[in-house]
Amino acid sequence: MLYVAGVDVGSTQAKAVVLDEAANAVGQALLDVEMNMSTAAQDVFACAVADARLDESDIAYTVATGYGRYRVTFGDMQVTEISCHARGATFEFPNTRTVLDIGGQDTKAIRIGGSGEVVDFAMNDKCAAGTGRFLGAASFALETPLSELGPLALKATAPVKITTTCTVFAESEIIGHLAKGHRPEDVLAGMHHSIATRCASLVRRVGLAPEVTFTGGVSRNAAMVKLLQEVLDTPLNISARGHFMGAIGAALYALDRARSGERRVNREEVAR
Amino acid sequence: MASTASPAPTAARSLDARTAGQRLVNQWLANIHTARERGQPVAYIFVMGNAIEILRAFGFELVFPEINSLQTGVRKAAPDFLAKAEDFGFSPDVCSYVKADVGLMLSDLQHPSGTRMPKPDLAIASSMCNVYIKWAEIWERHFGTPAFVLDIPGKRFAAWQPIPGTPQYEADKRWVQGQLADLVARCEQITGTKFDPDRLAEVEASVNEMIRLWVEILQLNQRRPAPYNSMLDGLTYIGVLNAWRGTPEGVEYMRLLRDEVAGKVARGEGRVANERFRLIFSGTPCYVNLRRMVELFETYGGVFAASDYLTYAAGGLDSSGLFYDPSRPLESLAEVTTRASQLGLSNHFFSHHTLAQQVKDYAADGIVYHGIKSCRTVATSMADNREYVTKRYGLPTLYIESDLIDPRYWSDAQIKNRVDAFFEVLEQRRLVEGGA
Amino acid sequence: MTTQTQRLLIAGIDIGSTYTKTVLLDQTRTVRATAIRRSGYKPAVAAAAVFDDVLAAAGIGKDEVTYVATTGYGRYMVPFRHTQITELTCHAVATSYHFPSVRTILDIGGQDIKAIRIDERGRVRAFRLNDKCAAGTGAFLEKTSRYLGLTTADIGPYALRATQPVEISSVCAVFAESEVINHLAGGVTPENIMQGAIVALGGRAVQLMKRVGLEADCALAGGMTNNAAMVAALEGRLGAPLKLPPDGLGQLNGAFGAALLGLRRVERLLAEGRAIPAPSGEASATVRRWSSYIAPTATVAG
Amino acid sequence: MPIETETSLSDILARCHALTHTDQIPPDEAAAESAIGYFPVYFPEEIVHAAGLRPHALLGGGNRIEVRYADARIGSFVCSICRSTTELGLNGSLKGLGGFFAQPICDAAKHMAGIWGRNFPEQNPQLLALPQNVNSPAAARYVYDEYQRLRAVLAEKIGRNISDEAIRASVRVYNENRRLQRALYAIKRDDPARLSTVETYLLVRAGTRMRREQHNALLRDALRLLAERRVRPLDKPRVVFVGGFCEQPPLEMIETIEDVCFIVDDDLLIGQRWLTEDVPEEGDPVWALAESYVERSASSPVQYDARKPKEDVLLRMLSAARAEAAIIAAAKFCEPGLDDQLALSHHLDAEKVPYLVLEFEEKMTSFEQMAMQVETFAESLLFD
Ligand SMILES: Nc1ncnc2c1ncn2[C@@H]1O[C@H](COP(=O)(O)OP(=O)(O)O)[C@@H](O)[C@H]1O
Ligand SMILES: Nc1ncnc2c1ncn2[C@@H]1O[C@H](COP(=O)(O)OP(=O)(O)O)[C@@H](O)[C@H]1O
Ligand code: SF4
Ligand code: SF4
Ligand code: SF4
Repeated sequence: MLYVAGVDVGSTQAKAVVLDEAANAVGQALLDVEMNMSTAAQDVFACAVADARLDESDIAYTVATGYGRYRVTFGDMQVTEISCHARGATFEFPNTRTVLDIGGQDTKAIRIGGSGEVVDFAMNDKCAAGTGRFLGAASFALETPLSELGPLALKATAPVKITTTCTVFAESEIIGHLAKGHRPEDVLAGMHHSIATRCASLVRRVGLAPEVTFTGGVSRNAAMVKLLQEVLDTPLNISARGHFMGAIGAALYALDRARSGERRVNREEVAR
Repeated sequence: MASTASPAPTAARSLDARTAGQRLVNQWLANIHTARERGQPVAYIFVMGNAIEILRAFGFELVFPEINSLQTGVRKAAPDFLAKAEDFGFSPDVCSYVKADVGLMLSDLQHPSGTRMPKPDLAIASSMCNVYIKWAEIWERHFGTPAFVLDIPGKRFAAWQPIPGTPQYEADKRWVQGQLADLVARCEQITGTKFDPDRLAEVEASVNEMIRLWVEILQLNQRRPAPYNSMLDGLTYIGVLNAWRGTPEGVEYMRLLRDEVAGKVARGEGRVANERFRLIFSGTPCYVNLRRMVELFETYGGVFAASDYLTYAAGGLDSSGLFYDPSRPLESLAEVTTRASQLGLSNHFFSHHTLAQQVKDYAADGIVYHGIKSCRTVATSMADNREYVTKRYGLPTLYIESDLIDPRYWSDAQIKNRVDAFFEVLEQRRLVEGGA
Repeated sequence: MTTQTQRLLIAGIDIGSTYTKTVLLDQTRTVRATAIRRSGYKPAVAAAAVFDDVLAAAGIGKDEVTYVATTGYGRYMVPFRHTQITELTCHAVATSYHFPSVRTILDIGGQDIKAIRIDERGRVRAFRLNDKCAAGTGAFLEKTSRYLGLTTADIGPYALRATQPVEISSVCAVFAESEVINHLAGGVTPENIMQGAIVALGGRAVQLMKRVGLEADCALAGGMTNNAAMVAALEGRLGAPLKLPPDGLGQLNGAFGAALLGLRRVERLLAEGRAIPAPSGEASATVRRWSSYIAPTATVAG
Repeated sequence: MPIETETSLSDILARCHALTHTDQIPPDEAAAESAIGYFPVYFPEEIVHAAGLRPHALLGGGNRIEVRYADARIGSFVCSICRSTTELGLNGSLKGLGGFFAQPICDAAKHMAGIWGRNFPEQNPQLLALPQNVNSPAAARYVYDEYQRLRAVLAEKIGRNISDEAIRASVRVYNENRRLQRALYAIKRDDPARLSTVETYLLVRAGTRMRREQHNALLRDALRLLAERRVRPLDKPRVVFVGGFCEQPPLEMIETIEDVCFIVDDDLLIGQRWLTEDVPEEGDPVWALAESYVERSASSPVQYDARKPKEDVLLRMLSAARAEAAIIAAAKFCEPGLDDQLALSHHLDAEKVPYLVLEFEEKMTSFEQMAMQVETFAESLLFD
């Protein structure tokens, strides 16, 4: 049996997926990127392999992607997140024409052609406004785990207008609004809205075409999904594995290579 | 996949014309350096808008502030100059060419090229970029040299056809000619010499020849593989073309260059060893990271076959087959200047067509847009232009943003990421089209 | 009825974005007591709290305080204030009180940097604030230190141990974080990273000072005065020594200035034989705000 | 009686506010078709007015609209008025505009015409190429030719030509309008407590959303009521405000300044009173307009004029308004504004005139920091 792996070393979280010959996910793992990207990559890869009850030497080919892709010492090939998210999204939702990936530090809008090829893409520039970090700040300020931000925001009745775009200052603006007596859910809804609009304009930059698939860690955030659907005024495909989409795409590229006979170059080195 | 494409050697091949060009540039700088002591009048002038011919006719030494500024970038001295200007109070959002030039003024005009830039006796700002005018106002304040604003109206709307003879064309021509007359008067007063039409005619004849050769050189890059990279070699060529525009030396250089490029074409020599993708570059390059930028593309076998920048830098003459009629020097200068603006430089209504046309002419695979943060002339509607080009013509395009000379705006990781992805796009497209 | 001989106690309260600070001053311009707290969720509460702190420290009651002047971004949030003054004016007055020769003041706060140019009489002549971007504020350092597991107070001493500081190139405070991670991964010592951040911030600050037309002497005010490494970095950049408010008044500089101005006001009132007004806290202008007027027929697009 | 005065005044102002704070082309203007949109600064409205069409000054989206589409079309370092105007186009607010004109005031504005050309060709977007060189003897003739071009374009639109007499009539209407605006500014200057700058601004801006005849009537009413208005004097420093020539500062910003200062003169909507004297009402009216543009016009950072160094203009403004200080504002990313801001502040340094430098964006919504700066400024002027 042939196994391949995709490793997505993001700015905040590292994701890995192991696929079998038939492209079924047999193992996956998610770790926070702490200090060292290379080790994070190693660890998440190991966990995914373990999750698949395999040995690292069983992995025929590994493709690395994400912000830290060049740090994946054991990878056989690097592919950008853009291609990987596109690949993953079209694999899960074949009619995908637009992909929005909101990650921890960058946001990408990808336009996809008739045969699943990337035709255009846009990313946020050198400012972390409107990325997952914005929510990270909220989660810190409100002492609420990331996973509960969305559900809480959905309870909003009178969303607050967030004026700062700066991710760092977002924290204190939230505090300010709370001090003024606004309810946390309303403030959160405001945060989500400001991210949603920023990301929407990124999507429009590549031209919105249905179907739209929303990937990346923030796709796990229900409120963001709802808001984006409103702002873009189109339904979004959401996968339970949305956070892993980059890794899945990478694994699929790995599968291509493996099928075409390529084998990982430095197996024993990694086995060590 | 792109990432496995065997990288092509990126070392720039040296042309013999390069040595010639280098010599000319040095000589030009030397002339500028000594202009004052030789008592030669000095004019500051911008590359867009064609008053150069008159200045040549009056024997001015020409200083191109834009070239000075980009050279601070090329010579990695920009940060100091920019800092000087910002300490002086200029907002970081102001055109970085202006800031670099202000930095130069505040450095006693000591240019990193070793040249001591002379003060201007005359400063001409065409309206091709409105910042030129604000820039000239800065000189006015600093040097006390009154600005001469040359207002060159351009295309008024998409369908506008200002055919010679129509009232509208005549109005614009009359306007430009009137201002050129003012300029001639101003020059006579500054130099104390009478205007000599025959001299202008000579200059125009040389310009005609240079442009004819330049257009040939541009067209030679339509061949596959492209003999040179417009965003590297092309920039050197254009520098010489401007510095020596309207001179026998300039004509000589262009001829040498044309022959060399033609030779490469004949021998099938390409700029990159295995040319895999031909690209059109839109916008101004980032001079601080010029080689790096070109290298990012050439490692994937991508070469810039053409660029609209070369049109701006040639004063728009190449774009429209415009030539002077030396038998009516001043009038035809007015005509050509007006036409160059209408058909080449003030391209707000047709820049997208021009690019699409270049893609056809140069059999290009896509367009790379380089938005210049602090240059509204280049960057304001580039994204809209790109949107149109991608939608209407279905061309693959890449949009990257940095600055002309301000390294703070160059984020290598981000740009590499985009370039990597862009070539993945081009590769995928090939696969889909079953090509290559 | 108040008389010249009456003992005066003036409180200056600086409600900053990060810390709330207060100084209690008497008519001899002697500092009686000071207090600092984090501003936290509710600035108004923090203000009341530091006020109590300072009263307790001075061992006096509320009613013994003659006059309360507030400053800082929360200056309007204090109901028991007599007047409010901006922190720029306060820093100017306080600094020129300590050092009449100072012409340029730098205040690095939690969320903004302010460069102030003043004249010989301590009046603000020009000033510049950094844009709404955390890159180049105290927050930038706090994030970095948080990442290195340091407390704010550690920053200075820690960074002073740096041997070869790294360059932090990111424009964005958030991206700077991943840069920090990479450096750590690359085996760079935290000292060197911290110092790198400080140098980066220092550079931005000096740039701002130059933009108000830097004139000697220069002074540093605000919480950053507690950060020896930053002081050193700034002096290095400026190539000149920085004057720091004496007696640990650095972070209290704004509050001290507010108190000074409050005292001046009281002295004038007394000189003119006028009574000291009641706290004006709630009073606010009643001009019509067309900006908040909702036109019945207005249709908002978007 | 004064109470009634107040109420009727604020009725007028409320009407102005309603007209100017909607982004849709006023619905009552049944035929949007008749609205000829133009981008700042100045536009020869008389010619449009004479054609029976309505000049519609495009002044951006303020801080009310949410930019959804435009960010994807406009460079990241471009001013907000270009962004929001493009947004209003893309989000349909300007649908059916009968024409779109931009002028070469700056590089961003020139591109607006191109953006419109690509996206809304049906609005026949054009550049009205007003000259950057008004010092050439040939200038007036060129402006005249360009105005005649405009006249022809509009004539073609309405299917009949526009008579000299019609234009002369419009010139008369606009001359009165300019006189009335000057009267408003006189009150602001001589008795600032009587008329605030926000009020002046609303009154003037309303003129961009109605026929000039109506606006003249409105201004006459306002002036009458203002004369009766009861005012209590306030002690605030007198300042002039410059930097509002193109992108419009939010009302909140003006209010924030007026909380602590009297703005006794400004360049807000300067295009509305660009011609500083009456336009001759005899002879060729188009020539009269062209010649006035060259010979008797105001000043702004986007018009080079060797006869009017920006520094002198500001100093004259200060002394004419008996102001003790200046607020020199500039819109973020506005190259012309930012360049002049620096030149002016350096000059005022030399002249020892106190000034405050402010950078604004029409879309800004939080004013705490600005309030702090303005208060500090006022404090530095007031206390001794
Ligand atoms: N359980 C969760 N619920 C909602 N959002 C989450 C959750 N986990 C992570 N996120 C969001 O996803 C972001 C990280 O997404 P990711 O795609 O991994 O970014 P990157 O690839 O840049 O590390 C975090 O910043 C956070 O905002
Ligand atoms: N003990 C300390 N050591 C080093 N830095 C400090 C210390 N205390 C405060 N700071 C710095 O000063 C900043 C806050 O200073 P402060 O002037 O009180 O800010 P603000 O007035 O905006 O609340 C913090 O961001 C921190 O970086
Ligand atoms: S504004 Fe905030 S998020 Fe944006 S670059 Fe500055 S620090 Fe980073
Ligand atoms: S704005 Fe652009 S075109 Fe104009 S001077 Fe600056 S760099 Fe050149
Ligand atoms: S605000 Fe400035 S940059 Fe923007 S359009 Fe107006 S003049 Fe041009």
